[in-house]
Amino acid sequence: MLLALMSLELVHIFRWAYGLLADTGLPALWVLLISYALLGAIMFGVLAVLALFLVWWERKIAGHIQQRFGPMRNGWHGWYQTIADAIKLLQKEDVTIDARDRFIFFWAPVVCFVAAFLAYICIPFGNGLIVADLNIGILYIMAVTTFTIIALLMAGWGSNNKYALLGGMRSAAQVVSYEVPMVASILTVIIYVGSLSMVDIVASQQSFFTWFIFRVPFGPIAFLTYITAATAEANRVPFDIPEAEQELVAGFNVEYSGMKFAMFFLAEFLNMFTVSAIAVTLFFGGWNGPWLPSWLWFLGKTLLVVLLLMLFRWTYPRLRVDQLMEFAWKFLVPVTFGNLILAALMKYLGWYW
Amino acid sequence: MGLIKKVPVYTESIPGGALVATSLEAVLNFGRAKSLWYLLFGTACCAIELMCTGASRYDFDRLGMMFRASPRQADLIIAAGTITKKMGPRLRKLYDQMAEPRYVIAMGGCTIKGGPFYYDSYSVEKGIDHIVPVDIYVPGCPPRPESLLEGCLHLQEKVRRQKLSEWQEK
Amino acid sequence: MPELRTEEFQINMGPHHPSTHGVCRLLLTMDGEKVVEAVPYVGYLHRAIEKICENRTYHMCIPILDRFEYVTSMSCNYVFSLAAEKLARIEVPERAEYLRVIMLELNRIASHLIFVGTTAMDLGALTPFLYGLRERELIMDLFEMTCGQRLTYNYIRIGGVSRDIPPQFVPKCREAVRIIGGKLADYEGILNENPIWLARMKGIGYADPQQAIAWGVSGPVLRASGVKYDLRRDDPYSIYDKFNFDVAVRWNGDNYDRFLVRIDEIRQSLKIISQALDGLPEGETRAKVKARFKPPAGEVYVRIENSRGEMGVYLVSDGSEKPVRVKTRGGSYNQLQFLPEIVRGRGYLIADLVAIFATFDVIMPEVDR
Amino acid sequence: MTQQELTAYIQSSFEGKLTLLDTGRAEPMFEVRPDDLLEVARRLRDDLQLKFDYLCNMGASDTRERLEVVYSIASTTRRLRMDFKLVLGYENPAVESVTPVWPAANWYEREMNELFGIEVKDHPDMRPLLLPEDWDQGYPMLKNWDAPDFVRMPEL
Repeated sequence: MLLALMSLELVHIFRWAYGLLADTGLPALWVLLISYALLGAIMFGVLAVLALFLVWWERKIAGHIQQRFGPMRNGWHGWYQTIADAIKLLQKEDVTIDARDRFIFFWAPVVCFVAAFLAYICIPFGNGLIVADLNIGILYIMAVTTFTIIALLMAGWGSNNKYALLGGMRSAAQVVSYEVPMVASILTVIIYVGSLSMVDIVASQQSFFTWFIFRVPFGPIAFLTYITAATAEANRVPFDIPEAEQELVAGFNVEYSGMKFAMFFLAEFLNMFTVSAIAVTLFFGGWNGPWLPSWLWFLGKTLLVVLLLMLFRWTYPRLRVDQLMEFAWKFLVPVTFGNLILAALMKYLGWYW
Repeated sequence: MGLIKKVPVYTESIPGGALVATSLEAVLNFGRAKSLWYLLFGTACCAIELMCTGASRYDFDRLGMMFRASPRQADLIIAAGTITKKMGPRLRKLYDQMAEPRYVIAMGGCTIKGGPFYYDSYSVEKGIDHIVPVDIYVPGCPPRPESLLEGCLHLQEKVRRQKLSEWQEK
Repeated sequence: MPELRTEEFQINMGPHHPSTHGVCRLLLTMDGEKVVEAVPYVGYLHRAIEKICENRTYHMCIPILDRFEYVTSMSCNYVFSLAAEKLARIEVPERAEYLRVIMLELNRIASHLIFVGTTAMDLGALTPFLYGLRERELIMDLFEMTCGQRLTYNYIRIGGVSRDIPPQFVPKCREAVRIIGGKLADYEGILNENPIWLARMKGIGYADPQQAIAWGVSGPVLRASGVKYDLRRDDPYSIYDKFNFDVAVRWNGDNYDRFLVRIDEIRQSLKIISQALDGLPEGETRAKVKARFKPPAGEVYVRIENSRGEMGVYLVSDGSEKPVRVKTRGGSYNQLQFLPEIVRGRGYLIADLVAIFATFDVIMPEVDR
Repeated sequence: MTQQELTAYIQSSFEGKLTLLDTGRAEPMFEVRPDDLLEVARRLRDDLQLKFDYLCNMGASDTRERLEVVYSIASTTRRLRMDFKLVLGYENPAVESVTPVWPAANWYEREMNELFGIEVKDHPDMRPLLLPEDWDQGYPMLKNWDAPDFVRMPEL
């Protein structure tokens, strides 16, 4: 069913649902709402399965890097391990400490989860497989992914725990200071594409050599700075100081258990997928690819970038807070802006292909 | 969540509800059994064996057991190593902070009955079952990683046989 | 703009914390992220080993002292047996001395491998932890082959060793030495040149040599601050003078050097083991010691070089079969005492404190006994 | 500088203060009177010949007739090692703190005070170290004190 669905273009589903409901005499607003709700449900299903797959895949990759097997006993190579985790987390008692900040404590995981989902509205999974092709696509994604800072701060403050507070403060400082190089490295791509819409970005990288990563010299530099800033956005090692297990016990999610913790857990993996999806759309030509269906190309490339992020996690130690800030402001920002100027200059002088 | 506890009461009342309850029970027990996240808690020599069991040769992750640093997210506490009188109340506080379906494995002789050496020591708790309710006792000083793994498998068996109704008091 | 009122707050790196190996509670007064003062509270693993030993015969004390320092428990057995032998003037046969040296050095390597693993884990790199324990399993097999236990061996007894090594021990030991020697390059590859590792370790936690000696710090922590003081050389015991090995010394006393000193020590221990394996003589492995061992009255303080510094036992006997007093001294005791001196007033962040605590390699049974 | 030379040198330079005990063993064991402990300790550390700057071990021991406090010291530069002890009675034993000379003695003295009840005068911060905070059952390491569930091992 999933494969058949994927080959259909999401826009067709929307028009089919709209046409079906239009003649039933419901007011126009309701029809719109229901059809969009249908699209949202499909997207939620796809992403939930994807998040479960990513959690399982990370534990298997970690296992094999560390010369052990990772989950094995639950199904062939433990494929339904994450489903078991999810069922268990469903049953956990919802431990709520009474000294908490009631409203903030409750809504923090929701904000984090919603922020992770909002970014998927204008990510082109395939040819036409895009929920809404906003003409300010990449700008919208950047705006939405910064919601996670608010969620982490709320979690840090709400759980009335010193470790969580430290974790929250650190994450706010980190994500804000890595937002600047990330946006700057994205700008270098936008100069050449001329439009913010994701579909146009993908359209401008039709053939293999027009992929943005091959536009030496600013392409690769932009990709490297983007990936570094992206690992910091997704709170992955070596930038995972908000939930540094060794220092802050469990960082901001120290007081969360059960489904609330599951939301943070899945949001982290979805952030990782979003960040690599953007990397693929910008630098590796989105869903362009010769023989295979478009969405398969996109999924393959994104999983490769996700693999790269996972390799970071299991090989690098963690940076200290001030070194992390120093690295961002003293190294990454100058490099990205220099690269931006270089790209603009080359565009002006016409030395690009 | 609290909701789960009320489910058996309603399902039994509707006709054929017992079948639903037992199948639901099987699914819930399966979920709990297959993903026991253990707390990073080790006091003495057994903690080194716990580390070796978590390492690459005998691997906890195969059973789906991942270590968690905060007691909130852990649902299994492996009391590895001697619990002294000074550490007793701390162990109790840790146990209270864990979320409800929680289990305890008493690993090593010291946590079972004060161990082979400290029976006449003035500062060692003779066994932790009067501090926290213990599910599985793994004897040995320190127990080999294989026996700890066997203890975990027994715990998974015990979790799978739990009844939802009995589960409410736990 | 009125000066912002900042307040120091106290945080409990309590008895249960992922990066305190075992149960040590550090009460940190923090100014934001900076640690102003770290006060250790210990005693969570105080099992009264010394009081128990007064109610046991000499042979029964050895397994109790195994648990005194469970990461290198061979050296605990050895130090007690050495003290008892000195009191009763027992001559240990040659082969037993060689076997003891081999076991002690293997145990030192196992302890340093755990150190490499836990230090890397405390700084966020989880993989070297698994690699370190993978190598350690090789040594565990060797110990299991000879004394049947993986962690607390009860192998070195008064007068020699409990039983001879099985025939396949020597080839397997040579192979383990070869593999571990090769794998050290792996750790250095992952960790030594890693810029993040260098940034986190270099220049942090400087231990001034004079102050370290005054506070009784010994072992790799002292040698990393440039004091060439190794009991195997300076207060020679057993047959260490037969082997040529050099003392691993580094000069600028920071976290990075404490890490490198231990890697060098692993290399030196490998050298000693291969020399000991070559020169292993034949002969019986234990002197004649009566089961009701009654040493003559007297007292002795004996000390050896353990992986965490100087380990000593002060033994008093009054001619009966139970010791009157067994005062044990471990390396971590003084290092934990010395930790607040390093951290006070240097504005280290909590991440640095975790790194310093890891490179001090403090384990709690030595402190709490 | 071998053990014999060390013993001879100490006897000559500390004639009144450090008396040699004949334990008939390799390591020399000296005895010092409680009141000139600090002065002897300072001289041991600062004497150019000896330079005992490293306190290996310090602990009390209850030998049923008397209470002893034993100091084992070593010199990192001169490769020397020496022990000396201090004899105290059972009623309110007190000893000066040697932390000014060897700061390493800090925790040893706290532990000794807690387990043996030997009062240590002008110690920097005398707090209980090992026993639980609410411990009020006397000093456990003394020979006459027995744990509630104490099982005496039968004589062989």
